[in-house]
Amino acid sequence: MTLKTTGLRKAFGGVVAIDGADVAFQPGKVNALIGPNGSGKTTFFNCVTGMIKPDEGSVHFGDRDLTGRAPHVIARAGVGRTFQLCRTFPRMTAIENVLSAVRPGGLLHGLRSAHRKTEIDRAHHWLTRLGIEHLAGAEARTMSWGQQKLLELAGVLMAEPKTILLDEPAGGVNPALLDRIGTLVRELNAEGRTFVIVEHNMDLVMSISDHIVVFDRGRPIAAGPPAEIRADERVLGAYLGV
Amino acid sequence: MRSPARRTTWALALSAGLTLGLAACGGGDEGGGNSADDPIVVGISLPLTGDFSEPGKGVQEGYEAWAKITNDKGGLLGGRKIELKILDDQSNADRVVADYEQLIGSDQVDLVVGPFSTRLVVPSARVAQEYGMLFVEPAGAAAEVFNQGFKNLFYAAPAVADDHYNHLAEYLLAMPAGEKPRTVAYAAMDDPFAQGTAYGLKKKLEAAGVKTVVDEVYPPNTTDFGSIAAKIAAAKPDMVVGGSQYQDGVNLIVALQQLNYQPKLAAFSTAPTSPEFAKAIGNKTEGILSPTGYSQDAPYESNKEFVEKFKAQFGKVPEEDQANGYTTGQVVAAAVEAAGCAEQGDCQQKLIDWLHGNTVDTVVGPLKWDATGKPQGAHMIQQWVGNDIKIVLPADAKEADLVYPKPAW
Amino acid sequence: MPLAAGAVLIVAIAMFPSLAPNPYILSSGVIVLNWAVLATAWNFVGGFTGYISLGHGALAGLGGYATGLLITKADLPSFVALIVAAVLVAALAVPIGFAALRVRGASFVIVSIALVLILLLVFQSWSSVTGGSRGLVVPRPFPGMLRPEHHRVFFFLYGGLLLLALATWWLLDRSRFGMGLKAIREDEDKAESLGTPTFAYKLTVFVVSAAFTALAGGLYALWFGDLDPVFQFSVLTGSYIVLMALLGGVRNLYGPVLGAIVVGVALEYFKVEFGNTPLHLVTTGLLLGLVVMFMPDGVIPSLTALVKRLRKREDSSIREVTAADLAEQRKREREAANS
Amino acid sequence: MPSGALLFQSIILGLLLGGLYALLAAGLTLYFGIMRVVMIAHSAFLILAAYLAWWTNDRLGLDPLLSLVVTVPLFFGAGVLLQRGLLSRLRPATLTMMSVLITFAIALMIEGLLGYAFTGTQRRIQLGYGTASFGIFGARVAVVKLIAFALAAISLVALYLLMKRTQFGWALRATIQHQDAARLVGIDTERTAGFGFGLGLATAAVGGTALSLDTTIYPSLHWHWIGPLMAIIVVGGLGSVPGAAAAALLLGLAQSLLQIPMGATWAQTVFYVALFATLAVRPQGFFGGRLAQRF
Repeated sequence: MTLKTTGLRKAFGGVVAIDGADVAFQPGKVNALIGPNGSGKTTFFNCVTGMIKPDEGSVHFGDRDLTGRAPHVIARAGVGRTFQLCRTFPRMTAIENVLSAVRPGGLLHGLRSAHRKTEIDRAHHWLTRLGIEHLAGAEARTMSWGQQKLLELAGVLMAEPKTILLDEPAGGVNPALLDRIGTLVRELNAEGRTFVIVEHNMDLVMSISDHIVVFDRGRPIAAGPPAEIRADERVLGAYLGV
Repeated sequence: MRSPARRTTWALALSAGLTLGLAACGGGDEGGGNSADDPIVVGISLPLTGDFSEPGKGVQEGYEAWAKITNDKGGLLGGRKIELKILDDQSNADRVVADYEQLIGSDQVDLVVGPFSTRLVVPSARVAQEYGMLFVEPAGAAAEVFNQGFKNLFYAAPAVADDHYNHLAEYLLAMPAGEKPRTVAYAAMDDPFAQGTAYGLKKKLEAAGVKTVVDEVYPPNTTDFGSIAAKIAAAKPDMVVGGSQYQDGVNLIVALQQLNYQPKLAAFSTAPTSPEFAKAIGNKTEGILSPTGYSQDAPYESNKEFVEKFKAQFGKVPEEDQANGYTTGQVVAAAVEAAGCAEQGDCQQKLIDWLHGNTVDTVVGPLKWDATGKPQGAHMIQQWVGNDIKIVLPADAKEADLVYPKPAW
Repeated sequence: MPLAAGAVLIVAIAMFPSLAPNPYILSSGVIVLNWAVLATAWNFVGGFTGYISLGHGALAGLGGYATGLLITKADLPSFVALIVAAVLVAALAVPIGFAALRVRGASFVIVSIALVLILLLVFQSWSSVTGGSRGLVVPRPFPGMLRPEHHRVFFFLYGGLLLLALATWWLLDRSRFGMGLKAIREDEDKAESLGTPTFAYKLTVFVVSAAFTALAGGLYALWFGDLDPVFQFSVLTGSYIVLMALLGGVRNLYGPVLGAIVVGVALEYFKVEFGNTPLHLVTTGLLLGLVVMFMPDGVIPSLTALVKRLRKREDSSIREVTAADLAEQRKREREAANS
Repeated sequence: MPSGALLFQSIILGLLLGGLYALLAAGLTLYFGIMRVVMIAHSAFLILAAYLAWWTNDRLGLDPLLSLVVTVPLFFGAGVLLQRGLLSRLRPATLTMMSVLITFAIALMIEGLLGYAFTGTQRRIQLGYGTASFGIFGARVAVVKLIAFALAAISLVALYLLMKRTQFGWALRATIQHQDAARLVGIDTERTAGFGFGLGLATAAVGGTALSLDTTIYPSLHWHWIGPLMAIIVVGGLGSVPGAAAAALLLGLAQSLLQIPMGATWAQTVFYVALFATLAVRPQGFFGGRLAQRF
């Protein structure tokens, strides 16, 4: 299923953050969204995931119109995301953090115990996969920045999204962890998950992405495989402010 | 999940300890025997702070005067002194119940007498009833006090609220058709007593065909009377009647004066009889009427003694609130002397039975009650003339003639 | 082990009436249990979602008035009226919650305080139905029963209600629904991005909380017998509840109960010892301020933390900042770097 | 149908009241704009100022207006202290909720201390000109009410000039609009925020004195003010001073006019109806505010 936007527009007062963005991400691939600071990448993410309502335009996931829907509806439709500054539930343990992402059914469904074995097993699976299983019983606020980033990703994965939006996965992490995140993304992608990554670290972007969209002043100015983008002068111009 | 478990155990251990602590504390004052030297402890809850603190303190002085005067004469039942135990209920119904609960259940007082204000009388009378105690009260004047089915309650004053203006109603209705006020505005606090006074008069005047042009009821905490006054002034009625306590009456009068409204007659309950009233409205008191159940100059036997000794004790003359408190004491004392006992238990029923069958002489005259505890009488009417408030009705008790129409204020 | 602790609580409730030396102490016990139920009911919203309501006193007052009016105007039997009243208040909580919970934080508190003030006005003004400032007399559920016995019966009724509320809390706490609610408390946006329908969850738990609060208020009406708008719809009730819950600890099943016992007993004790002075307000305010500033998690977690620290010092390096604080800090750093 | 004179009288009363509401709501809006704090204690300070004015008159025999000389600087200092000492120390993540509780606690303490110092008895300033009034097109305007309105109007104009014309005003508005951006252009936002709080509390000092001239006061009176004031700032759009002023005048007028058919108590519900309607229909307020959705 393709995640795409048509004519998306969002202004804050007089400042236009997104200005008629038409973007289509390639399903089954690792997509990257790059652009200079203030080019509207995070606002774009927020519009797509329902955190902010766009002024105009539409967001579709496959055939489904998700424009202006509540974030939880979009999440349940299969679009998961992480946050730029890494948000976990600080006073909940790692395992609880992951368990909260269980897709709840109706309200009655929600009255079931949160500690059913199948769910706990799944949660442990993701903690193990991300290498933080040993911290399962620790509260998130006692964990290091990198561990929290992995925990956040584990939570998103628990909800079994088809497309995952990562907002600066490399922000503030050390080189060793950076490698691990890169590998993880490729592995998870190989299992069939689509990724959309907003990132400033060009090494990471160029090494893991299949398709790159370049944003400038609230709209895409170029799109294509890494090699093509690297050669595009408009991209360079945008970054250098020419 | 080990640590929450420990926390929980902690919490429970602590709470269990506190529960037992609560059970243990306050268990000290068990009632003693009743030998001849033991004082008779009278438990009272009064609003010493809050909405009713002004009259509450007045009633307190009345009770204190009664205790002192009685003790100076040797106490009751051949030498037992009276000891007052007064709690402050903050004009709060929750507190007043807890207070009587404490007085009867924990402090084991021998007698209880009433608090101030009708709102507080009903809940506290119920506590007394459910403990089987006699309950004489100085301030539950509204009709609903007497239809709760209380068998232990007696109101120690000449008349219930609805009858306060009886003499005024008679006087007005007896006037020639041309002079009689034709239109009246009523504004009353949403309080059983205050509203009762105004509506008692309203009922009688309406029955006689006097038109009601404004009828406003405001909650006790109202502070802005501008709009009510505007409505009254715009309707230009011949007469304005305020069912007031104290401050609300003052505020309404000031607001009316700000609008320069000049009625032919203005009657307000309670407020005009307060010693601070004249100053509070800038001495523009001319002609204001007010009912009162008490006069310092009333010719009853015990009144002379009361006024004299009260002056000596407090350095001022007693007002209605003080007299009400004192009257309550007199009623209880009469019952105690007649029944020959004063303690919790069977004695209380003896006291109740005696009061139902007898008349008691007090500073407000002889009092007797019907089965519901309602007294059978009416209030006198006073009017501000010059810089003084004088009794003008009924004719046989008057100190001055009623001035009608009243001079401008 | 909440179950073992629950057993201790049951025993304590069962024993208390026979230990109480006089009816006054028993009546104080009823009052304290009333607070315990109210604080626990409050904690369904406050503890799970982190939304602080100062208006729960109004919901209790509403429960009390609804019970009283159903008995006097609709001639329902006392305890049927109590249940119907709770259902009605729960139904009314839906539109209230709809206005209050759509927006976050400040607006919720504003609405909760406004609820108290508007209900006070309505119940004072609408005197033809509510009795206005004259109050409403609720007929006794057990006519002719003497007062000490009456207290005993209600003590057990309150005890039962408290256990019911605690059991419900415990079940919710273990459910996926409860997990979602706690996620809302920690980070509402994040919870929503993980698929939690936050608004529906908040509204549901608010309704549950309102129902328990109304039951406590209704029981109070039956026990106390006289309702007066000024005291049924008092902001102070709500603030005592918040103080109790925060003091005991909102994240713990028994926190509010503990808080209610401490504050409730203290209130009664100071009243007996020093009478009823406005200094109660000062003390309440001071305590509330201190708890908010220094012990936002309540006494139980603070004590446990202290014990833990004394036990093993090596743990003391644990960071005491939340992810949100970290985020804030990082945001600052980032912006500083960008400038 | 009420008579024209009564209607006109009510409009005058409504405008006089609305002016006071506007001044007080401006203070509340300042706090909210500066750090998203709903200052529950605002009206408690209002009543405190009213008590100080009453005390000045009753105990010292001076004109209550003279109390302003003391209360305005005193309250300004208290506001700075409150912001610097308490509110700025709360964790940013829970600031909104916890600041409500803190200011609520302060309101309780002020109410309790007032009750302790002056008892719960209702008080009223007795002025020589308390019942004086003058006629204007058939309506009567009490002198004291006009003085109160003039105080509020002068303070509002002064506040407006301060915000628009002075350097401090610019800094304050920049801080309100974008704290981080303000910091980047060199504004000491911490200090500005403190002074902003002081300014807000100073409005309570002026308002309290104005209030005391013509109203009975008692310690728990502040609850009857905070409700309408909170409604005003929500309807006006949290954080917008002109919005709050417009909402204040409008709702004050509505209250006064509704008193004719509904009576004093029911008329007060207009504030809460407006509050609930605003939150249910248009949470960002009706006068161009911007923030309610997230706060």
